[in-house]
Amino acid sequence: MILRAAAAVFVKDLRTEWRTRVAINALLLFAFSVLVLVGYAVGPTRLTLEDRPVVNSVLLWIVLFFSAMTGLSRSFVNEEETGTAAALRLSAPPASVFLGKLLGNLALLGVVMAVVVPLFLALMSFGIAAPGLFLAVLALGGVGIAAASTFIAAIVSKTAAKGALFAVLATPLLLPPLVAAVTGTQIAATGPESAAGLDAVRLLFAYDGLMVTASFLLFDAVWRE
Amino acid sequence: MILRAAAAVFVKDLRTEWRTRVAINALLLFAFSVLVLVGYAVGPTRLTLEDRPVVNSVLLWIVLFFSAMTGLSRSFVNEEETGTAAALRLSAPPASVFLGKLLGNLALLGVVMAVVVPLFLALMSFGIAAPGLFLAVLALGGVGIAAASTFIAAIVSKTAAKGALFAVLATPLLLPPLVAAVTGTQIAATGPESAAGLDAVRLLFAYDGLMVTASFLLFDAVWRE
Amino acid sequence: MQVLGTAGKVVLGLGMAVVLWAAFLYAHPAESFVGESSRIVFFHVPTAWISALAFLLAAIHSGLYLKTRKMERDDAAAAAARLGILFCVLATVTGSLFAKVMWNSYWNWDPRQTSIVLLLLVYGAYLGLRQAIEEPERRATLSAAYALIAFVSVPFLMFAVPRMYASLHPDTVINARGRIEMSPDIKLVFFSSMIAFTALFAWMYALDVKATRLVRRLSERTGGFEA
Amino acid sequence: MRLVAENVSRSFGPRRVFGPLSFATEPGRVLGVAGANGSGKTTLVKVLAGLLRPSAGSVRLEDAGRPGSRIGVREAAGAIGWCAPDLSLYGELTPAENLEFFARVAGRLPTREELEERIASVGLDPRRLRSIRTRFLSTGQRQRLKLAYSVLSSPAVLLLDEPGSNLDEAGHRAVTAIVAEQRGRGSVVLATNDPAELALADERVTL
Amino acid sequence: MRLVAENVSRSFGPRRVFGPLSFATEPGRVLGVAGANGSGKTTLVKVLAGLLRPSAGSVRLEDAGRPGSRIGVREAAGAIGWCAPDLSLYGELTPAENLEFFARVAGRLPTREELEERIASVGLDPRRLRSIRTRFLSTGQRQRLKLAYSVLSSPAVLLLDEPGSNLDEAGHRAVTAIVAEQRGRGSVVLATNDPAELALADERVTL
Ligand code: HEM
Ligand SMILES: Nc1ncnc2c1ncn2[C@@H]1O[C@H](COP(=O)(O)OP(=O)(O)OP(=O)(O)O)[C@@H](O)[C@H]1O
Ligand SMILES: Nc1ncnc2c1ncn2[C@@H]1O[C@H](COP(=O)(O)OP(=O)(O)OP(=O)(O)O)[C@@H](O)[C@H]1O
Ligand SMILES: [Mg+2]
Ligand SMILES: [Mg+2]
Repeated sequence: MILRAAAAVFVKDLRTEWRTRVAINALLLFAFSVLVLVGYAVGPTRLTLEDRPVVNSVLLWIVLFFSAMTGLSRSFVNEEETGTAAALRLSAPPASVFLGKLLGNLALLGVVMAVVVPLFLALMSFGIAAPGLFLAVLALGGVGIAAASTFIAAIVSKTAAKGALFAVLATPLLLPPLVAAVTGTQIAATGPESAAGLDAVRLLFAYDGLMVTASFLLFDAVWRE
Repeated sequence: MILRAAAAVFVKDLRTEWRTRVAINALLLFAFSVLVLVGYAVGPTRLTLEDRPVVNSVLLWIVLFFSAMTGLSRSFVNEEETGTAAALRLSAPPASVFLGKLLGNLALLGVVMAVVVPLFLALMSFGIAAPGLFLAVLALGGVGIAAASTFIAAIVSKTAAKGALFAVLATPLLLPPLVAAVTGTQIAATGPESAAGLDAVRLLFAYDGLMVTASFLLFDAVWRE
Repeated sequence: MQVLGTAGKVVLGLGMAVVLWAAFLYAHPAESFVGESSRIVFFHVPTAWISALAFLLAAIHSGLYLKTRKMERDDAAAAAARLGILFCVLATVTGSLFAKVMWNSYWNWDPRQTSIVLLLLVYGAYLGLRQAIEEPERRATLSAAYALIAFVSVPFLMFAVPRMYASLHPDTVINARGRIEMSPDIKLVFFSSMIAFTALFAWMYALDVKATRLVRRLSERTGGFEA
Repeated sequence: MRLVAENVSRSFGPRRVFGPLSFATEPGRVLGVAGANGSGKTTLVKVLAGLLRPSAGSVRLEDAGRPGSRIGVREAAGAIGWCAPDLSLYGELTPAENLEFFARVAGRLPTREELEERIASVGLDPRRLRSIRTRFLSTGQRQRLKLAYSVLSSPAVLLLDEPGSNLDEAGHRAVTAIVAEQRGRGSVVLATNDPAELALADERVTL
Repeated sequence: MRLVAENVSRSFGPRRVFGPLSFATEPGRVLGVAGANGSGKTTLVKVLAGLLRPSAGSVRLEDAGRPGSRIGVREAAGAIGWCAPDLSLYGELTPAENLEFFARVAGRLPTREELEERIASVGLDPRRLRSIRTRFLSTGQRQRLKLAYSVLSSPAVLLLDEPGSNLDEAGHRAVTAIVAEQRGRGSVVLATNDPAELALADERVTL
């Protein structure tokens, strides 16, 4: 029942997104523009060979992080701003709201990654030595970012007036997975799977598990407020 | 009279922003996270000496650019979303609306720069050899970004997609000043003021002049729509 | 009403055929180029020139739309931007092939390559904007304003920014020395090709404007931006 | 079910808006809430709906058969229907999609006929509105849709805050019909500035 | 000044909402706009305000002394006052700050007394609302503030779309007073669902 309701929330958000025509092509164009900007300024040939994996990994996650920041808070903030949150609160079980929004954010981030990552690799001639590790880092990093931003978005939407709180809350929450993901990506780019790479994956995994569980449990209190 | 009305718009936006602190917090949060991420992953010592000015200049402007993308569309989009645009349209001369919003965006970007730039220079041990050139590039780059973003925000606020479209429309337009600013920053970092540095300043100046004039002239049509 | 009569079509077709023949079989390969690769100039440059022409047309019609508020102007601007993108892609592809032969890589972030991609992005964004607005008058006004502001930044993308980085790309027609070196036969084919492609573009453009207008009239009649 | 308020009051900062008040709704009866603009009607209704915490006192649902049983209003999704100026439906969905969504998250799967019947029951034409998004509806049409939403889950308690605002005569009749229907199912709290609407009430709380 | 509409109509997509209509307002007179929910009253008023383009026909302001003179409504900022459900003031500003802002952008510098007088004229208590943000006002208080905004620039033409919605009795009297005051200054267009309000009109357009 919770799952069905979560699916309804997910479908509703998808539909709204589709109707306002934000849609895929805007996202595509945007990702592409940013990559061209980065490529233009850094270019694959303008750096010494040894620095490339470091710089490229950071740039990749900055782009992903930026997309997350712009897109992922919208769905909750929108419910509050347009005043639909009250109706949702009266009608839907809180767990289903959280799951639905998390699903939506995962889908959004998934699409962004599916577009940005291959383009980035191709345009920057960024070679990956350990694709398995790279994919694991992407997936786990994505889940972590999505879970944390969903929860933070729920809090922000309530404290629109006291946004300062949000800044303080969000920064430490999002940094661990980002740093781990960047490290993991650097390792994946340079060498075969190694102990350090596994460490990054393990860290991300632990973070994801904790974050999803904690935010699921805490969501009720935030949402009902 | 136009100037007085523009000042009123500016003060109103400032007051609203002060009471909610949404835009400034989002901006600072984002800038701060990226700085920490970059500092951690790239660090001042992880790059070879020759790459540092290139990479640091690019990273600095990427942070500023993304901050602009997050914050600068808010003021117009908000007027449309909360439904206050109609009253503003009936009461205020269009030119004053544009000037007021441009001023607001300049102030916002100025605050972000005032926070991000010193932090970035300190965190990355990024030395600047020609501070005069550097400040000129920052100021002119900021004006160019603010002018183009203000105008694009006005366009985007009239569409259903808003946020997503903003980044798509603004990115290609912002590339010329960004590229010039990155180049200028690199020159300022490495050597004393040179002909190439002046070229960058001149280009930025020309872009700013054209962009401010053109958007001022075209604004009427967009705002009345 | 027909855009181009039968005679016109025959002339255009024959002209294109002659240019094709001359490009591959009449002109000699230019010196300083690898192998036969210089022949691609006969297609590469006209497509680049036409995309610039198309974007200029888009800007002009956009300005006229804002002045006259005639929807026909909007149709013309949209058609010009679409065709501009098409020819811009062709210039990029031919340039890319050229680059593979001359510089040994399809894509190497040469400033010339990047700036043309940026042009593609600007006008891609223009089409994206059009698609995002349902109401015709609003779409026309906003996209005209964007086209004009974008056109302000185009000279920077085309001329100023590429100069900030060293480029391998040959100088353009508008260069410091006035004229570049071309042997007479190449010159003849080159300019014939320019004329033929421009005529081709003029025909395509007229067709596209007409089609756009018809589609708009049709949608005005059946409506349909409610849902 | 009865909605029971005990010594409920609400303040914003130092300013007390209303209370302390004690009352209970009875199945089949309409409790009117009256008072001038700014007297606290909307605030009271929100407290009753569980959307706003009372500053003091408590609100609970009580099973009619078992006096003394208590269900917190915040936990009683589905038992309470709410229509108020602060209520917004999804602007990008059509009227039918809105109703369908709210039915689904509450665990039901309405058929198309059911949805169209609901829409027709508040005097909207379901066929003409089939493809129009809710944000394009007129104020009065939107108000009618909100009324349809409020009774969607056949609530035990229906909270109506200015249900007749921006409605034409047919719209006012639809409100009367909804109130009459709800009498057969549970209770109504009716906060309004309109004397004609207030006449529907059996009891009255004046703020 | 007279507001002259000539063969005005408006469609959304294929659906014509109203028109073609021709009429003019006369100084000192009230033109009522009647019609059921969804009949196009709000759309008509927006077209008259220059906020929405007519699909056909034209709307212009005509100097009363010089018949035939034409000023496009879109260029006539200040000559038109508008109060409608779609109008929003700034939620983060106080009522006085809102009025002050709109006076300033129109080129005037009101004193504090003037502002408080305006606020009091629609039955709000300026002292009690001095530090409260507009988004915390009750629906009816907000509606009153919107009425105060609409006559802020002493407009030649006042467009009122459902001015009485969510108002209590004192509020309705304030609307009547505003209409009476405007008669001495120019003309009124009054679109409403409320028969009592419609009775204020001298002429009537029914959609
Ligand atoms: C993807 C790669 C390329 C792109 C996007 C590109 C783009 C362009 C553009 C836009 C022009 C017109 C410039 C103007 O007149 O302002 C042009 C002209 C030209 N290009 Fe390229 N180009 C590419 C690669 C190349 C390569 C590899 C060569 C040969 C080495 C080449 C040779 C030329 C020549 C000879 C002209 C004519 C110059 C003139 O105007 O006289 N291009 N190209
Ligand atoms: N942007 C739009 N797109 C499509 N249809 C619209 C749009 N705006 C309004 N409509 C339709 O136009 C009709 C008239 O709406 P309008 O708001 O003018 O009615 P009204 O007479 O003011 O009604 P009410 O008494 O409910 O306020 C409605 O059926 C509405 O669905
Ligand atoms: N969040 C809030 N913060 C501060 N004051 C508030 C808040 N919400 C409401 N108020 C104040 O509480 C009072 C009561 O508001 P409420 O909306 O309940 O009135 P109401 O009786 O519904 O009036 P109306 O008839 O105009 O709808 C108002 O004076 C309002 O200013
Ligand atoms: Mg109320
Ligand atoms: Mg209306």
